[in-house]
Formats: sequence, C-alpha cells, structure tokens
Amino acid sequence: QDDVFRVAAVAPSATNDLAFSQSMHDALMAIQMQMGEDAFQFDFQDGTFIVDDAAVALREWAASGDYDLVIAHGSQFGSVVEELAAEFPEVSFAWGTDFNTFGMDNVSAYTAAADQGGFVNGVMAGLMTESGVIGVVGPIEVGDAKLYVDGFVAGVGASNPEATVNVVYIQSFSDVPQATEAAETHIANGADILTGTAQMVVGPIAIANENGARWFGTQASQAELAQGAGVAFQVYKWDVVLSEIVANIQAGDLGGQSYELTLANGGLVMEFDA
Amino acid sequence: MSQTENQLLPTGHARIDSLTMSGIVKRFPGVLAADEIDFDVRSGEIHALLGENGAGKSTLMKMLYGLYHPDEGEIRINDAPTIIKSPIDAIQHGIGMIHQHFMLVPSLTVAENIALGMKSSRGFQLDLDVVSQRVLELSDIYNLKVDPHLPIWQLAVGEQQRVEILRALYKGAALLILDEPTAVLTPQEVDGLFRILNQLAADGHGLVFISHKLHEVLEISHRVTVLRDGRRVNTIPTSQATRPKLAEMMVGRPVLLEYEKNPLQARDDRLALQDVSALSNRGTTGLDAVSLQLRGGEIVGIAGVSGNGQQELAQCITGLREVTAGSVTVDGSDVTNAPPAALHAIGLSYIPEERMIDGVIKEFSVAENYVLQDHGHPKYTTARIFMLFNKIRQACRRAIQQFEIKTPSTETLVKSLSGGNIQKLVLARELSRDPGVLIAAQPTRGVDIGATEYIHKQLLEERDKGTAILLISEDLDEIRALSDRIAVMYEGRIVGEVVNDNVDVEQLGLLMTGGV
Amino acid sequence: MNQAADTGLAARLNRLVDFAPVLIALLLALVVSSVLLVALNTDPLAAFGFMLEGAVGTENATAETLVKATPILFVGIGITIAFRGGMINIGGEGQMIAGALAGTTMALALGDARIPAEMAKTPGAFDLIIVTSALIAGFLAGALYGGLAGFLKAYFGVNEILSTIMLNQIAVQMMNFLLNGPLLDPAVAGFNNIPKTARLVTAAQLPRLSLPLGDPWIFARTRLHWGLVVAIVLAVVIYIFLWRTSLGYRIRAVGENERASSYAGINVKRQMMLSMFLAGGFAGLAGVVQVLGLQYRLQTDGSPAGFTAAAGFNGIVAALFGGLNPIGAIPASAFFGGLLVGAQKMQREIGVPASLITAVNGLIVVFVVSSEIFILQRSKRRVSLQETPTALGPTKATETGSDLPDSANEATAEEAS
Amino acid sequence: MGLDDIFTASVFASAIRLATPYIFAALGETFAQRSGVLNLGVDGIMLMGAFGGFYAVHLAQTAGVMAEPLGLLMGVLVALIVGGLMGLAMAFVSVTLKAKQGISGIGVYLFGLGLSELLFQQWVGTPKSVAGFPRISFPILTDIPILGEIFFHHNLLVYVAFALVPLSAFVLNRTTFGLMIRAVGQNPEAADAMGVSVARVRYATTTIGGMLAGLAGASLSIALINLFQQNLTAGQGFIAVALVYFGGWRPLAVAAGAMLFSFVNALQLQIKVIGADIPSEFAVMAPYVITIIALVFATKRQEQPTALTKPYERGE
Ligand SMILES: Nc1ncnc2c1ncn2[C@@H]1O[C@H](COP(=O)(O)OP(=O)(O)OP(=O)(O)O)[C@@H](O)[C@H]1O
Ligand SMILES: Nc1ncnc2c1ncn2[C@@H]1O[C@H](COP(=O)(O)OP(=O)(O)OP(=O)(O)O)[C@@H](O)[C@H]1O
Ligand SMILES: [Mg+2]
Ligand SMILES: [Mg+2]
Repeated sequence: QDDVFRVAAVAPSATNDLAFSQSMHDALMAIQMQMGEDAFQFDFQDGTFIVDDAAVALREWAASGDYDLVIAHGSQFGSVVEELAAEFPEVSFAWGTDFNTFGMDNVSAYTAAADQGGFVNGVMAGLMTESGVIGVVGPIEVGDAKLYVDGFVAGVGASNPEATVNVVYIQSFSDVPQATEAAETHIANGADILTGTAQMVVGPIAIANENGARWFGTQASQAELAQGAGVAFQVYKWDVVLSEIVANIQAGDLGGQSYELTLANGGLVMEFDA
Repeated sequence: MSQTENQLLPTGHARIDSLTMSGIVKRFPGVLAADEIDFDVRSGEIHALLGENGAGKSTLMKMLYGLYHPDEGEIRINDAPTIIKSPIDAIQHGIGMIHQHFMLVPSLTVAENIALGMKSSRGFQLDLDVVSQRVLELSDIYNLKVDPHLPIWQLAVGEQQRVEILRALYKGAALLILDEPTAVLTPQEVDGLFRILNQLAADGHGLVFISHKLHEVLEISHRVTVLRDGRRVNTIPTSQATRPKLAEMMVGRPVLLEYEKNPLQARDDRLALQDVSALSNRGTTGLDAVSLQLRGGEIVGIAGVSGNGQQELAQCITGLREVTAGSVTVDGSDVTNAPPAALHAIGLSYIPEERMIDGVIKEFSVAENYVLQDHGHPKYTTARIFMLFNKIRQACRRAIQQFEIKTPSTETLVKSLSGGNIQKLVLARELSRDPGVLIAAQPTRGVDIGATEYIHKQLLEERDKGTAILLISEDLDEIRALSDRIAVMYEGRIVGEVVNDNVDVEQLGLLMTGGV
Repeated sequence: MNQAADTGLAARLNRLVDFAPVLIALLLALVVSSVLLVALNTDPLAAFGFMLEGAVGTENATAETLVKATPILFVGIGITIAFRGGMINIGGEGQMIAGALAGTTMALALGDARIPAEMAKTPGAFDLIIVTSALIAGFLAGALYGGLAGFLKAYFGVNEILSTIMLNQIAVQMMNFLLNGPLLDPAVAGFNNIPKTARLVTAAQLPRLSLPLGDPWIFARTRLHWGLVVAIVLAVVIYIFLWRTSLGYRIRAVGENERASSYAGINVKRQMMLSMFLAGGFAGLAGVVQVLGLQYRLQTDGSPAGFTAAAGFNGIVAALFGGLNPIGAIPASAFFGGLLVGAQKMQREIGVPASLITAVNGLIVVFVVSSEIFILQRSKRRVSLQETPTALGPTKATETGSDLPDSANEATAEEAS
Repeated sequence: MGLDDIFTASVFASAIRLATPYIFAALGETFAQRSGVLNLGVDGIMLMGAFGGFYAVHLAQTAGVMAEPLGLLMGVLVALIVGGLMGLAMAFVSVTLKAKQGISGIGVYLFGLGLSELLFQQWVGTPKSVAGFPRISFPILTDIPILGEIFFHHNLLVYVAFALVPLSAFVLNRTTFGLMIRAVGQNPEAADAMGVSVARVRYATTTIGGMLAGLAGASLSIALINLFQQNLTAGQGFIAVALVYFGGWRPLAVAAGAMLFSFVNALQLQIKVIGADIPSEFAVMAPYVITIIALVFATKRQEQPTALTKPYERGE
C-alpha cells in the first residue's frame, strides 16, 4: 500500500443538499485540505437512496482492497455494513448515524448529538419569538431528526415555557412541496419562527424568508439560502470524528468504537447569521 | 376551366363527369386484395359493385377514399391523373363514402359527428345549432329520422346507418360510395333511400353501390361490376343482368336462391318468455312485457326496425341484460337472469348482432375464437385446466372447411378476416355447440349470397334437427324465407304475430313502423 | 404456409435482424448521452466502458445485475398478467410493500417460533417451511392489495390507474407506521434511527445461489440468491398459465374484449379481480424476496425507493419490453438490471452525477421503445413476401397452423395491436 | 380544539395553492388523454419546466438585466417552451413512432428527472431562491374578512390555473378543435375518415399537455416555493395523471378532484400543526384514501377515450 489514505463513501442524497449528505462531503473535503491531496483522497457516490445501489458500491470498494476506509453515510445502510464487515474483516468500515458497531472490530459507528444544537436553537427561538408560536417541519419521526426536534422543543420550553411549538412530520425526507405547505400552515397559525431538518427544508426556508419569519437550521449552514431570515445553524463537522477514525486506522486499529459529535468535542458547531 | 352552370351539382359542388380506376393492385400481408382491377363511374350513374365476402369491394373503394393507397395502378378524375392521399383529399375532390363499418364516434351526438372535420360558421366555435337545424331539414326531406342531439351510442345499428347516410348527404359529395348501406334498413326505408339515390344520380352525382342483395342491385343500378377473389370478373349493364347470372358470376357456380322448407314438425316448448321487461341502454323502457313461446323444430322470426327492442330481447334471453320483470324459461326451468355460462351449459346458443364486438375477440386467433364459450369444456381441456390446442385446432379446421371460412390458417387473427367470414366463424361455433335453442340476430347481415345461402340452409337443417330458433332480422326476405311464425316488434313490444303463410309484406312493413 | 420458412435458417436470421433496430436505438441513445457526457467534460467511451463493466464485467457485477433484475422480473410477470387482463396496474410499488410487510412479519414470527435461539444464527440453517410460508404470505398480501384495486374497478368502477397510484402512497405510509411502531426492531426501540424490523434469523433467509462450476463455485461470493430461480420458474409457469390454461384464456379474453367475454359466459368482474390479484401477488413476491434474499430485514429511509428500488415501476417497463410475455420479461429485466447496476459503476468511476444516469436511462427507454416500429414494419414486409399473395380458398385440413401460443405469434399479435 | 380551529380560512387558501400545480398538469394531461395519448411523463416534464422557469428567473435576477416582472415572464415562457418541447418529443415518439405510451412516458419521466437535476447541479449548484410571483393584493377584495384570505391573496399563476379550468372545458366542448380532440380519442378511424388528421390533433394536444405540465412545474419553482431542488415535484405529476381519471376526463371534475385532494392535504397539515394526536402516517395517507373513497361513491359519467394508449394506424 502507498502512503495515500483512501476513503470511499456513499451518501443517500446529493452532495449539495444543504443537509445530511453535504455535511459528509464537506467533512471529507475538510480533511483533504488538512492532510493534503497527496495524503488523502476519497471517492464519493451520492444519490444512493436505494440501499441496494449503495450495497453494490460498498461491496465493490471493500472487495477491491484499495481503500483504507469505506463509509456508509446513512443509517439505512446498517444491514449492508453488517454483512460486508463480516465478509471483509480486513477492511475498515464506518457508518452512521448510529451507535451500533455490531460488535465488530472493523466497524466504526458515528452519530451526532443533534439534540444539543437543537436545544441551543430552541432556547434562542424561545427568547426571540414575539407571537409565541414556533413551527417545526420534520421529516420522519426517527433518529437524527427526532433528536434535533426533541432538543429544540426542550430548548424552547427552557427559555419560554409560554411559547407554543407546533411540530409537523411530513413523512418524507425529500418532499419539498409538502414541507413548503407545512411551513405555510405554520405561518398561517401564527408562527414567526421556523425550524426543520432534512433536505426538504429548503422549501420552508424560502417561506420563512418570504413571510419575514426567522429560520433556525441544522446539519449544514443554510445561511445563504435563508438570506436575512437565518438566525443560527447547527453545523455537523464530521471531520472531527473522521480524523479520529483515520488516525486510529493509521495506527492499525480498524474500528470497534462509536463516536458522537457534540458541542463539547467541536463536532457540532453553532454558526450564526447576524 | 370555366365551369358552366349545368356542370355544377345542386349543392354547388362541381360534378365528377368520370372517375376511372385502372390496373389497381393492392396487397395485404398474405392477401392480394385487388389484382389489376379496372373500374369506372360516371356522373349520373349508379354503379353496383358485387362480390362475395372478401372479394375486395371495400378495399377498392377505400383506395378511392384515400384510406388505402394502391400499390399499382392509376386513378383519373375527369381524365386527370389523381393521387388521393387521404380522406381530406377525397373530400376535397368531391368523394364521399358511407362505410360498411360505421365511422361514427359513439360518445358524440349526431350533430357533433356531422360537424366533425367541417368548417364552422362561427370560426373556431362549434355551430351545433346550425348543424342540427340542417340535419333536421335533411332528415325531413329524405325521411331519415334521427334526433341530432342524441349521442351515437344510444342509437341502434339501423339508426346509426341513417346518420352515416345523412352525413354524406350533408357533405354534398359529387361521387358517393355506399358500402352496404341497405343492410340494416326496412323495406320502406330502402325504398326511401332508393328514391334519394335516383334523385342524386339524376342531379348528376356518381354513385357506387355495394350490396349483397341482388334484387336491390337489379332495381337501382345502371351497371354492375362483379369482383371475385380480388379480380374483376366483368362489368355489364344492369339491363343485361339477371339474379341467377349475377349470382353465378360472383360465386363461380349456380346458386340456390329459393329454399325448400320441410313441413313444420314442432315439438315441445323449449323457450318461453312471460311478460319480460327490461331497460334499454338509455335507461328507458327497452322491453315492455314481451311474451313469446318457441317450440323445438320451429323458426320464429322477429321482424322490426332495429332499435325497437330486438337487441334487448336477445340479451334478456341470453343473460346479458337484466330482466326487470317477468320470467324466461328454457325447457321448463326458470332461467331468468341466469348467468350466460349457465345458459350455455343448458344448450343455448346466440349469434349476436354486433359480431365484431360481441361475437369475437379480434385480437385472438380463429382457433381461440372458435372455443370462446367452450374453452373450459372437458373435451378441449385436461381436467378443465390445460387447453388441448391440437384438439381445438382440429375441430376448428373441420369447421373452417365445412363452413368455407376464408382464412389463411387457424392461427390467423380474426381481425384480419372479412366481415362475412367472421360471421361464418360465429355461426360455425354456435352450431357446433349443438344448441337446443338458438338465438340468431341478423345472421346474414353483410354476408354474401353464397354464404347467405349456406347460413340459411344451416339454420333450416338445425330446425329440422329439433332446435328452437329465434331469428331476429331486419331483412324481411330472410324472415319470410325461413320463419314458421313471424312476430313484429315495435317500441319494445310485440305488436303482431302471424303464421308465415303468404303474409302480406306491406302489412308487415306497416306493423314495423307502428302503423296498425 | 410459412411453416417451412419459419423454422429454417432464413427465419432465424430474420429474427436476429429484428434486433438490429433495438441495437441502433441503443446506439442512438448512447450517442445522445455521449453529447451530454462530453458537455460534462467526460470521455464517453470510458464512461460506457465502465457501464458495461459494471453490468457484466466481473462475476460480482453479473451477479448484481441479476440481483437487480430479480424483483423487476417478479413485478414484470405480474404486470404481464394484469395488462393481459386489461388492467393497467401502476401499483407495483405498493403491492411490493404489502408483500414485504406480510412476508417479513411471517418470517419473523416463524423464526421466533420454530428456531431455538441458539440455532438462530447457525449458517445454512435454511428452513423450507419458514421461507415458503413467508413467500406465500408475501404473495397473498400483495395479491390482496392488488386485488383491492381490481375489486374497486369491478364493483365500483374506480379506475385502476388512479387507485393503484393512490394505493402506492398509502402503502408507503402504512409501512412507515408499522416499521416505526408494531414491527420496529425491539433492539433499537429506544434510539430508532430508521424505521426497520429486526433482522431475520438465518433459517428464514433465502439461501444464496451459486453454480457448480469452478472452485469456488461461480457466484459463491456474491449476493445472488435463489429468488432469481423462483422468478424464472414462475415466469415459465405463468407463460403456460396464460396461453395454455382455460383460466389464462379467460383473463386474456377479458383483457381484449369485455363484451365478447361476457357473451362467452366469462365472469368479467371475477377475471378483473383475479388478474389484479395475481399481479399484486407477484409484486408482493418481489417485495418479500428482497427482504428474504438481500437485506434480511425490512427498512425504509422514508422514500419508497429506499425499499423497493423502484422495481414496482421498472417492472412495468420490463413487462412491456418483454412484449407482455412472461418469458420475454426475463431478458428484459436482465437488461434493465444491467443498465441500473452499470450506471452506478459509471458514476463511481467517472464521477458523473447520478442524475446523468437517470437521464440516460430515460433516453434508452424512449429510444428502444421507439425502435419497435421498425421491427414491426420489417415483420409485416416479411409476411407479405413469404405468404405468396394468392387468392385464399378454405384452408386444407392438412395444413398445420403454427404452434398456438408460440411467442413469436404472440409478439406479432401484440405489435399489430 | 374545535372545528373553527380546523376549518380556517388559511386551510382553504392552502388548498387552493396546493391544487395549482395539479390543475395545470392535470388539465394538460386531460387534453392529451382525450385525444388518446397517455403521457405518463408528466412528472418529468414538470421538473424540466420547474427548472427551466427557475433558471431563467434566476439568471435574469442575478444578472439584473431585466425588470422583475419581465424576468418572471421569461420564466413562464421558458417553462412553456421547455414543456412544449418535451410534449412534442412525447408526441413524436408515441404518434409518429407509435411507441407504447406506457413505457415511453416512463422514459420521458426518467429523462426529465435526471436532466433537470443534472442541469441544476451543473449550472446552479446548491438550492438558491428567487423572487417569484408575488402575492397579489387586490384593492378592497383582499381585505374582505375570510373570503379575502381564501381567494384574494394568491400569486398570478394560481389565478391562471383556475382560469384555465373553464377555458379548457370550453375548448373541449364548444370548439371545432375540441370536437376533433374528442373524436380522435374515441374513434380515430372515424375522425380520419372525416378528414381529421389524427396525428396533427394528437401532436397538438400532447404539446399543449407538455406546456401545461411545464407551467405546473414553474408554478412550484417561481411562484409557490421559489426555488429548485432535485425532484422538486416529488411525484406530483403522477397524482395529476390519477386526477385525470378521477375527473373522468372532464376539466371541471378534474379540477374538483385536484381541489378535494389538496383540501384534505391542507386539512391534515392544519390538524397536525394545531397538535392533534393522530399518527402522522395516517394523516399523510388521508388525501389518497379520501380520493379513492370519493370515487367509489361518486356517480360516474365517464367519457373514457376508448382509443387511449392506442397508436392509430390505418388498416393498411
Ligand atoms: N387492413 C387489412 N389488412 C389485411 N387484410 C385485409 C385488410 N383489409 C382487407 N383485407 C383483406 O382483403 C380482402 C378483401 O377485403 P374487403 O374488406 O375488401 O372485402 P369485401 O369484398 O368488402 O368483403 P365483405 O363483403 O365481407 O365486406 C379480404 O381477404 C380481407 O381479409
Ligand atoms: N359443463 C360445461 N359445459 C361447457 N362449458 C362449460 C361447462 N362448465 C363450464 N363451462 C365453461 O367453462 C368456463 C369456466 O367455467 P366457470 O364456472 O369456472 O366460469 P367462470 O365464472 O369464468 O369462473 P372463473 O372465474 O373461476 O374462471 C365458462 O366459460 C363456461 O362457459
Ligand atoms: Mg366490405
Ligand atoms: Mg360485407
């Protein structure tokens, strides 16, 4: 093997989704900046909503023996990782967001304490709201999204117990028109602050902007899209855990640990838009 | 090119002095439908086109109307070589056609069907009032009654035919092709049509008249061209033609034109209707308390203008329409509203009127159609599950031979057979099922004389075997030739029933039109 | 009349030539795609090379192509039945989900009941009863879901295109609900990241498939599973069903002409429901086989494609490409499997956006389906040449028709419509 | 939580907004289907229209070369042209090349889905918003309580969509063109025999269908959501096709179907926002379930074009 550290990753949506997939792509870019292109290279396949498409890529990468780390970015890929890790014990895998390494030495799991930034956002939102009504547009009530929303609701409760938080899960990660109309409905019911998570929030952001409401974001910075409406964004810095994983692998440790992004370890960063 | 006044038709269109087709060849996959045919029509003439089913009559005319294009040969209009690319071309050249298979849009009203493809007096907006008005005028003049506001699907076949004729008249074509226009008309209506045709000819129209009824051809036409198997047999002035001669030219052998009927040997009642009522497609009364008895070994003819409940009657007996009151019994057991399969099982056979839609599945092969009801019968299946196609083909081949069905093979799709041959196939199938009761609706409509002769003989044979036959027909000649008793239907009721023994045609015709 | 010619070499050559327009269409699609690729600063030759390699270049690639083709084939067989029966079933997606839900539930329940905990993970502890019951449960659930659309059409006149599109969405939500609730993997109940069931015990999994050639056996180290064999066998069964049995005859009759069918005494409503029932059943099988053969658990990421991989949709295309003939659906599904898998490889290697591949797939579909007209014209011309145009008399009794349900016959019948 | 909290004026307004893209797309599809062409590619065309419209407005606004209304007009034009071209392509494939419409439509869908995303990634990159059609405030009308909020506070394209409903009905039922469309869809042989060019009519309707689908997409990207993202329509084109069946090929009923579907959707959003404790999944299901149920109980006077999906060929 050469000196280059090679990574291959699959992610479900597009690399520029301002959300989940972009956060991983940004992280890999960041590490490459840190380590230099001679030392770190990565292949990235995005848009693999279909688990089996990801499975084909993951298997090919694992079997090729060319990669020091194979990343499955998406908790739906867990079963695939579980199977491949057993079949290719010499290959190191990382997947998330989840804690589960399946008890295998060559699997790292990573997750984000999304509730932390959610709580911060919630506290601010609670303080800022004038109408006392806040709207949340969530995708499906699971995992990362649920963590963030629950954290957010708790944060509002902490800073402004009087405020009402209306939560809508639209049952899709990608249905922009539905998310947009959910945001409209929030506004119609008096919300002056909106938040939400997953890649379909681009619609609600535009609605917040149009109606003079404020927007709190998560996963990646949406400041540019939100224009004036954006307040604060919880940004995932997967590079924090990835650097650790890379270092471990370089030290000969293929995995077996799970990692968490937190505000404390710098994996979660609050970015503000003044 | 200045046209003088008298070269114009009363409609204002230019007349077609002569139209000549020469050396026309048309091939279809596996069929030479036209083989160097010469044919011509002149202004003021009614030229009859005769031939057995599949002889190529419709094909030849469709080439004139721009629907098909000749592979070889030339068409000249007023001596100028003309290529007719499409019906638009044909219409512009002053050619109109009444098609054998109706060219009507079922969901549209009569007026809409007539307005279709024509310029509107109100620009892009439809002028249906104007059209309806003119339709009413025309139907008054020619005594072809239709309500311009009714959608076509609510009309009986005969009424639809009237719409076709009206439309052609409306468009005022100089040359008018009529492909079997009389097949569904009453004698009175035929008389009316003939008056119109004569009038049109006198006005300077050219007319092509296709029919399988020789007496009509003899009555109306000036010249007759006979086709056989895609070739022209001859063209003769009608004055030199006789029925036997024409029949022989068509079929290639002498044809029986009158039937010897054995004396009636009626047996027990097989089919009985008691005060049967049913709704029509329109939701109005279709059948109104009809009672009828049918004995084994007799043919009962139902005469009437189509649309007076004949279709409903047949459908009520065969389980295809709900009987709302009254009862139907076959061999003493009540089968009111029994499902068709149950009726098949007790020996009921039905030759449906709209055979292209009801009687066959056009996308299926001849063999598959041959077992439409019996595809699950033990004799054609193992354990009622697996179909035995060798047996089916064998049986089908026998029927093809016996009924002289013209088809390349048992595997040919039915949609490529000619109308007459499809009818023969349906007949072959229904008779092969060895029925105790046979409902035959318009069994020879559109069928050539050779086949008609054959079908009539088959029906008579079936009768002599003891089958009870209900013959529904608008062809009074047919009714009179075959029936033992005749019932006349008008507006969903049976308005008269007579023993067929020197009945008065005029009297029947009157009953059919509601007169008493 | 053309029997001799048909079995001869000439005919075979002719049939080969039939593929020429398809190839030309593929080529055209490639040309247009190349233009797109060049616009993206990519070498088209390399791109398509990778596509081919990704589809059939290696043992694993071939296996993945077949894996991809398997659910498409199942759905395609079902769609063939539905379309032959005159029912436009767009509901493959929802029926797959219904089948997967029921099949997985059955596999999980029986897995718990039949297999002692210590045996549950023994490799190769394949249990025919569990797997068969799960497949049957999947079939029945899909069938009932499809049959529902058939029922609504037969008795309430609800158009099946409408109902199946709507039922797809309903199924997705039902799946989300069940996976996030009653069927949720108890092991992750506290920190659920994705709605999913528990993993199936080994005994409930469809075994992987390998061919006894070489060492290790071919496909031994791939994800190819026995679902493929089940699908191919069923394709043949359904072929026989449709063209050799009286029930198949009835379904086709109703599909072609409802009025003539009722005239023939066929219960039209019943056949409508039956063809949708069977179509749904096959889609259901596609769903349960995906779980039993590949992922060993049912999970979703919130988009229906996350579980079905759009096979319920691609199966429609495969069925039509296969000439609405279950046997034809076999190569058609393999072709689409290869296309989809190869496209992913192209994306990995050249880094072209996945969206380009979607667009290219669309082009291929359009071009290939457009090429049929040229095949049709050729076969028409051929018939006119072979059957010497003579006037036809009644056929001789000695003449044998071609084999009735011959696929070639069927194909032409279909094209001519 | 009373009925007052559920059936608010904003729910009705929301239903009207939600229905807009469906109405555009479904009316277009009604034309195509009435003439016998089933275009299953509506969703792909919507996406291309959405992207085309968005990109034109985006360019105009970032370059600042055009006054805002003109830029929006450009967006609409581009959406119409892009949609029209894709409709034309669909017509060529299904009318001239007589391809099976079910498959070719899916091909068109995939093509639109892929290409719109590709172009978006190449030319735009990440989601950006544009200043889309603003909500119109009518003097007096907008201020009417309740009615003002429901009817008189929408953007221009919403009104265009609803205006197209009676217009489409008029064209189909009262004009010579409409008569040709209906005839060609029911019995192309008869239309042909009457000198109506089946191909020309089908080209026209399929192209119109494409243009309206393009506009449907644009109504999302430059009027209702004001940005573009991959698969922006999220399958709305397929629902639009279903709604054509729901409405039995009659524009008014098709629009009624779109309204029913959208109203139930708006209602379930409202119910969830105000905190009703029903599982989200069942709420999201509601519009689909109710659409089916409505059709079960509706009296059907369907005018299914009998030649739907059947390429026309003279029997030659
Ligand atoms: N579109 C077609 N494709 C193939 N063969 C055809 C087609 N149209 C007609 N034929 C064949 O051409 C021959 C002539 O048919 P045509 O319809 O002209 O007969 P016809 O004389 O009008 O018969 P009929 O009295 O039954 O109406 C028949 O053998 C028929 O099967
Ligand atoms: N005794 C019989 N003799 C002749 N034909 C029969 C007989 N019994 C049944 N058939 C034919 O076999 C076919 C199948 O009969 P069956 O009672 O199963 O009808 P079905 O209502 O179509 O049933 P399914 O929906 O199960 O196919 C019918 O078309 C019927 O005409
Ligand atoms: Mg004829
Ligand atoms: Mg005839």
